[in-house]
Amino acid sequence: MNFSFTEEQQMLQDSAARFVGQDYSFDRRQQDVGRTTGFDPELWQQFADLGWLAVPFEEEHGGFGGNATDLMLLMEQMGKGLVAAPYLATVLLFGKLVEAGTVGDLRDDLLTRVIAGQLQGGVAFMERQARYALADTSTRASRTAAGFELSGEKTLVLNGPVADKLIVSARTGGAQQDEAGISLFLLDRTTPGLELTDFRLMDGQPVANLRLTRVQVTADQLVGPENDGLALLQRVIDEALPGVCAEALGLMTHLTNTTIEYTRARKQFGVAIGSFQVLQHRMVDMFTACEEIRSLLYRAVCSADKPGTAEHRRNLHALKVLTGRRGKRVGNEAIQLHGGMGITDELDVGHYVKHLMVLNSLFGDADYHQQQLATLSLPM
Amino acid sequence: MNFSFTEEQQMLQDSAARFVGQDYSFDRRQQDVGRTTGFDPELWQQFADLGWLAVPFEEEHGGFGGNATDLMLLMEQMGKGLVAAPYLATVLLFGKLVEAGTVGDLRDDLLTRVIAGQLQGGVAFMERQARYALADTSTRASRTAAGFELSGEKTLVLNGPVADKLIVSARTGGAQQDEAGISLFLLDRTTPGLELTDFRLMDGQPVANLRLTRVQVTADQLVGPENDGLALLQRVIDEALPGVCAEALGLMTHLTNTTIEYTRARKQFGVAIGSFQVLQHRMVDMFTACEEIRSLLYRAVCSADKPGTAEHRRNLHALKVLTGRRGKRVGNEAIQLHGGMGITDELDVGHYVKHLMVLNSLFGDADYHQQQLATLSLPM
Amino acid sequence: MDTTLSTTDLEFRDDVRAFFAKAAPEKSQQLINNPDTYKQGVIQWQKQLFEQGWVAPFWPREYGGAGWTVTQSYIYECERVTANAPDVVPFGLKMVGPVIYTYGNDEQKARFLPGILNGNDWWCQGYSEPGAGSDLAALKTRADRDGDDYIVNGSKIWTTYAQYADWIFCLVRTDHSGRPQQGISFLLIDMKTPGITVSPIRSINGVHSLNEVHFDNVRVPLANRIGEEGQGWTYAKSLLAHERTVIARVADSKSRLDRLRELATRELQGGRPMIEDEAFRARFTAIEVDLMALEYMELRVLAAMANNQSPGAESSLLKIRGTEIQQALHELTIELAGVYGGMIAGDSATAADLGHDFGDQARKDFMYGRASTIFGGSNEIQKNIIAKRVLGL
Amino acid sequence: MDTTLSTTDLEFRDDVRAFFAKAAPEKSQQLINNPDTYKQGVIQWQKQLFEQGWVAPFWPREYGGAGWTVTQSYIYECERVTANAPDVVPFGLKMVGPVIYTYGNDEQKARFLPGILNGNDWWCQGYSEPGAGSDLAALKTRADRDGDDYIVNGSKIWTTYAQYADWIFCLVRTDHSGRPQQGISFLLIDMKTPGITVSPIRSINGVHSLNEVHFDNVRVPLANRIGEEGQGWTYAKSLLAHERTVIARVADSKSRLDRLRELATRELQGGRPMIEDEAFRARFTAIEVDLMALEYMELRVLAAMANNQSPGAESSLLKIRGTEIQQALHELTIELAGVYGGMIAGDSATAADLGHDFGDQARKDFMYGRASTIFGGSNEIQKNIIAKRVLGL
Repeated sequence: MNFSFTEEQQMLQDSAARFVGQDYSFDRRQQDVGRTTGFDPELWQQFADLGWLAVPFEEEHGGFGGNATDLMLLMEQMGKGLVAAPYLATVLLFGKLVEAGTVGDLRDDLLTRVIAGQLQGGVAFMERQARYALADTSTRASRTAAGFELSGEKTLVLNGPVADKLIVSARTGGAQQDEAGISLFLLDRTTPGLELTDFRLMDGQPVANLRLTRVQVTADQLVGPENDGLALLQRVIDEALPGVCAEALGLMTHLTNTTIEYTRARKQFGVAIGSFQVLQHRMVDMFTACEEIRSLLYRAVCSADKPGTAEHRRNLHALKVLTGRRGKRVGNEAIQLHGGMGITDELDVGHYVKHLMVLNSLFGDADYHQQQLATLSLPM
Repeated sequence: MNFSFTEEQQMLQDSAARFVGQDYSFDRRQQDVGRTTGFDPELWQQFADLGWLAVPFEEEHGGFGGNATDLMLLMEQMGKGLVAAPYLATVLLFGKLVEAGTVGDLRDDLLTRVIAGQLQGGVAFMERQARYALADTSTRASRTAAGFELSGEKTLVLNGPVADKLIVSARTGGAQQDEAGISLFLLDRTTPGLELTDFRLMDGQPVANLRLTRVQVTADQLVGPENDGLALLQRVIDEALPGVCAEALGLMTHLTNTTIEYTRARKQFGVAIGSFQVLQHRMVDMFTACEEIRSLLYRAVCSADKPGTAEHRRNLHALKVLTGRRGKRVGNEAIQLHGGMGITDELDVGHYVKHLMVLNSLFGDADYHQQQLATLSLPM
Repeated sequence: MDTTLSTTDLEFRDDVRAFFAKAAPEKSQQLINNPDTYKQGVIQWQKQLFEQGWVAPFWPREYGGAGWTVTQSYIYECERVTANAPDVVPFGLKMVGPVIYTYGNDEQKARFLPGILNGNDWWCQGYSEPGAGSDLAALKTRADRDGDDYIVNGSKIWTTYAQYADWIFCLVRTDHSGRPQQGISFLLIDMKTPGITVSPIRSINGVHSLNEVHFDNVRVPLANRIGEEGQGWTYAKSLLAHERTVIARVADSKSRLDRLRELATRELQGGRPMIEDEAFRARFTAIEVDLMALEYMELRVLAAMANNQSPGAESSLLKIRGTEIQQALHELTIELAGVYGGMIAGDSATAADLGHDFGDQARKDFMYGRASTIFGGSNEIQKNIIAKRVLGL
Repeated sequence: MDTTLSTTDLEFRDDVRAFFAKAAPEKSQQLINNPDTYKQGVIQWQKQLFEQGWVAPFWPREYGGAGWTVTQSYIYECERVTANAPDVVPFGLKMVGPVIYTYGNDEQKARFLPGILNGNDWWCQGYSEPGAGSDLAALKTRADRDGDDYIVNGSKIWTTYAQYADWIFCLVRTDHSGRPQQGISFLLIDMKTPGITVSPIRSINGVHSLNEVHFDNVRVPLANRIGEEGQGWTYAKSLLAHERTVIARVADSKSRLDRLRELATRELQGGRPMIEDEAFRARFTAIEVDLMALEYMELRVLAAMANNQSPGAESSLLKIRGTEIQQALHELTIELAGVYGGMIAGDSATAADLGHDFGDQARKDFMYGRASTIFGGSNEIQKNIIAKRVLGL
């Protein structure tokens, strides 16, 4: 039983904390997210130089060989600073899919460029009608002489408007809801027949809907085994989840701290509003929520060396459930306790809340994961 | 739109309030419920003399001809005083089933005695495996030359240990879960083959389990139509529900008021604990809960002239859901805010809570009724 | 105890339906939905109501009220929501109007009430101040006498639609001695008076509806003061209870609940409509039950008001539960939209083009809806009020 | 960061399992379940643990501790619950014992520690007083010097199992000047001393475990005072954090959750087991998630304590969440039992005779469980502590 960090992990955490605390003001974040890209390319280069883009990749692939703990430490700081950067899309989803699903020169080339900060990626796995059901895939990839022809629509591709390369899930077999029969394909954003519609999520990050009209791909654009892409996708999402929740924890921690500070300073009826017992107890609940999420995060990180086991899956579901539930409450309370100021665009509170809400909706919300947990915990 | 009471209703409420406020102390209640019968027969006689036992019966049957409003007013006061009396079992369930399901001399005789306070009744509709599913009936009534032969077990018969007459539901047809095929039979408690096991619920009220071993009944012991007893039973329960919830509201109101009084008097850290904002807001929630229940009660009473309609059923389900949910919270808070005193047997608080919990479990708890409501509100 | 509609009521309902059928409120509603044509839509609809004589049903008949019973008001509100007709903007008709006809002098009534009724004057409310929030009595905006005028200096905040307003009704401090609640006066100020500037506040839903209003040596005639000097707090307080009753918005929430049900029949997950999802069903019915209770809680308060009982602290209950239910509805709607609940439909593409027709609106509603538990006296303040005035704590 | 068990840990787990297999704790547990043989069962089990050297694992080795690591304690606790083995009664081993070996003198250690360990002395806790409740510092029981003795007068309340106790450890006021926290001393009092009377308090679950203890001129030697006169509050406080850690009862709640799952597979409704009921599933998994978080919250606190960091205010978190989860489990269990959740299995019939084998126990647990958020410093007090000490409010 050991919840301490190695010296290297401590250093990673410190460097991320230093960056967030010293170099990354809220004003800068707002400026960055306001760019067409949704982030500052120079900042991305700085992340590459700091080695952060290498964290989750194997050393043999030029990575840092980091584990779930490393990722947790880095992502929590990203959350604290509300950092606008496509780390989830390019590194955790696209990069990790490339690492797990491609081989040889292709893999080496792509990963080298991802780690160097020279390639942006995106993964198109959502569809309009699917909501959170990952298997629900209607985009079709039909066999052709040269490979496959893809037609259909994908939605809400994180980093989509910026991604140079996209990995797209499409059905090579099976019915629309089947787990089997899904394959992943690597596409260039300039592929003929691929049409993107850009828009933004409320936290400012750019996303894209994809329309694929008879897009021609060759067999070597397959990522992972044909028909078994879902398992690969699920594995990569599972690996990303603790990172996503660590980022959410960072957001929640900031919201809690800033609320405590605000209520200590803000006077009403002649006293600091932080002296009102009702508000105190509610801030205790916010603090408790952060401690609970941290506990479940440690729990999931500790079982991350047993991927795909029922134990680890339970831990991931529980983490996502509670992060969703408590995150919602912490966000709402942060706004409420800031009073009128809480609903202004000027203060950082609303922006933290919006990013938190987006994170909590990704990969299934609390209700969804609770039902998934129930299938494991309460077999019928 | 009219939420006022007639002069007669006002008088009924006043007389009940006077009785509870002046003649019925908590000590007396404890004494009464401690008797073998679970109530004081003299008190029952007094209720008869006051005309309360006649309230829900038609005037042509010797009753008061009261409607849902009358019942609500009476039952709320019963709740406020935590009155120990088998009003639900003998009057609202047994009496009303007799009124609706029997005819002629039998009905006149039974109702006269119920109204005069000279007959105690009970209705055996629950079975061990059924939980809240009213249709789930395994007790069988097989046709014989002379009528029927009943075998099986019924549980948790309110007032069972005291009831002179029992109405028992048994299956004359259909499968165990079918709504059709259930019939009701009127039995004497001394019927051969009928065996009772007495015990108590936590609020002190006596109940009985029944074992029926080849109990012989004649066709004229049928209450209501053969095979269609469930509809009759459901109708009588529906009529009783607002009364049950009004009693629960009376209990909740007392718990709220006594908690407010206690926290005003009780000093800690040098001040009345009622001055702590956290406790104040929680008592506001208790008060709000009572107002919400009263609102749903009025709603259900206002639609009681449309029995069996979707509108009225929705109102009943909603009432039972919220009474269950808020009742639980009010009960728990009343204990919590009384501190150590709240968990002593000496104070009335725990006894109000226990009766409230029993009421909320009768005829389906909050979860059950919410699911029933969902089938009406969200047709699939 | 009954809620059966009388023949008169049923006739009234037919009248209301006929009016809505003729008035085509959806046209105004469309204008209102677009920030650029919002004001135009509001005024257009108000003028239609005014012509019908229904713009201020609660006002006394002598000032233009309709003399409706509680039941009729309830019927109107239900039909209004069913017809997707706009509600009137409350600042003139529900807030300052009643203060003027109750506490104003004849000249003030003659001068201000017509413009409130016919929609020519747009009003806004100047209560909250930077740094005062729900602690209204701590207000600092001062009005110092100078001959027949006051000179007003200070700032008001969270002023909804001040950018459209012709007039603002303000609480100002005319005396600095005594308890904070004393020495406050109620002034009506022409927004065109020199020295007034309006700064927009952008909300977290991206919309500009709130403002800060600054007063720099603004000259206001004494004749624009309502009632006695120093009694403004009393006038404002009598108004707040009504405001809170308005805030419960039962009919609107009922309509949202219906809409939510409909959305859930067509929003799918894994091939099944979300209306079959048990978590959704549980959350939906929990809100439904709360709303069913709130509806009758409101009717009970309205019935009491019809019997000339003051809504008093009960209105705080309506405000608390009403806003909590609104937020629960916003929350369930945005979560039904899944990741689309976070989408922003920008200028280039409409929501439908992006494949989702309610995510963007759900987000806006959710975000702006956070304000409902904060403004109008935060829900925490409402609970303090109930604890003190109703429970005697 | 890992929770993988080392070879040593796995060997330890085998040892624990072997011990439980041999010690047959279920025999003691049966005695404990019956109020008439409760004390006998507790002592019997404690003596077995004592002989094994595991009765006070957290104590320093020199006083009889086992020197377990945090992981080992966690393993033991998991195995204990799996084996349905009783927990030790905390008053001697977890409460007064650590105070005596930390603050007591050598004579006191020699005199009291053996009896605590081997189970010969039953201790009870004299902190709360009628009228003081969670406000411990307001205590009024006084100890006045008389030669080499104190004369103790006053009353203690909510004293668990005082009816069985040989000794009571008490906070008493030895000085009435100064702040309330000052002038309090920590006394060990023989329950056989003349002037002590114990009055039972019947709880709402119908069981007698609580008492009021009255002191009428009770003579206590100065030698029975722990540490300095007037420093009792300091000693007691250092203890409270540990007590709160104990109160989280994670392993016990895990076992209850497992039991609840099993009950739900055989409790039917309309022919279907309740484990298929969606409302049950939602409530069950909500508790499960909370408990999964609590478990690691506790492990984090224990790990910090193993690194010689004080549990401090974090222990308040464990107390709050632990007791809330316990109550949620009680609530779901009693509600699973339906109307049977309200049943009392009297003397004449056992629960099973009445057709239901967990309703009666569910009721008792629910009722007595209400105390967990009240005693040990109410949860409201815990939140005050966190607000002040952790959040700096």
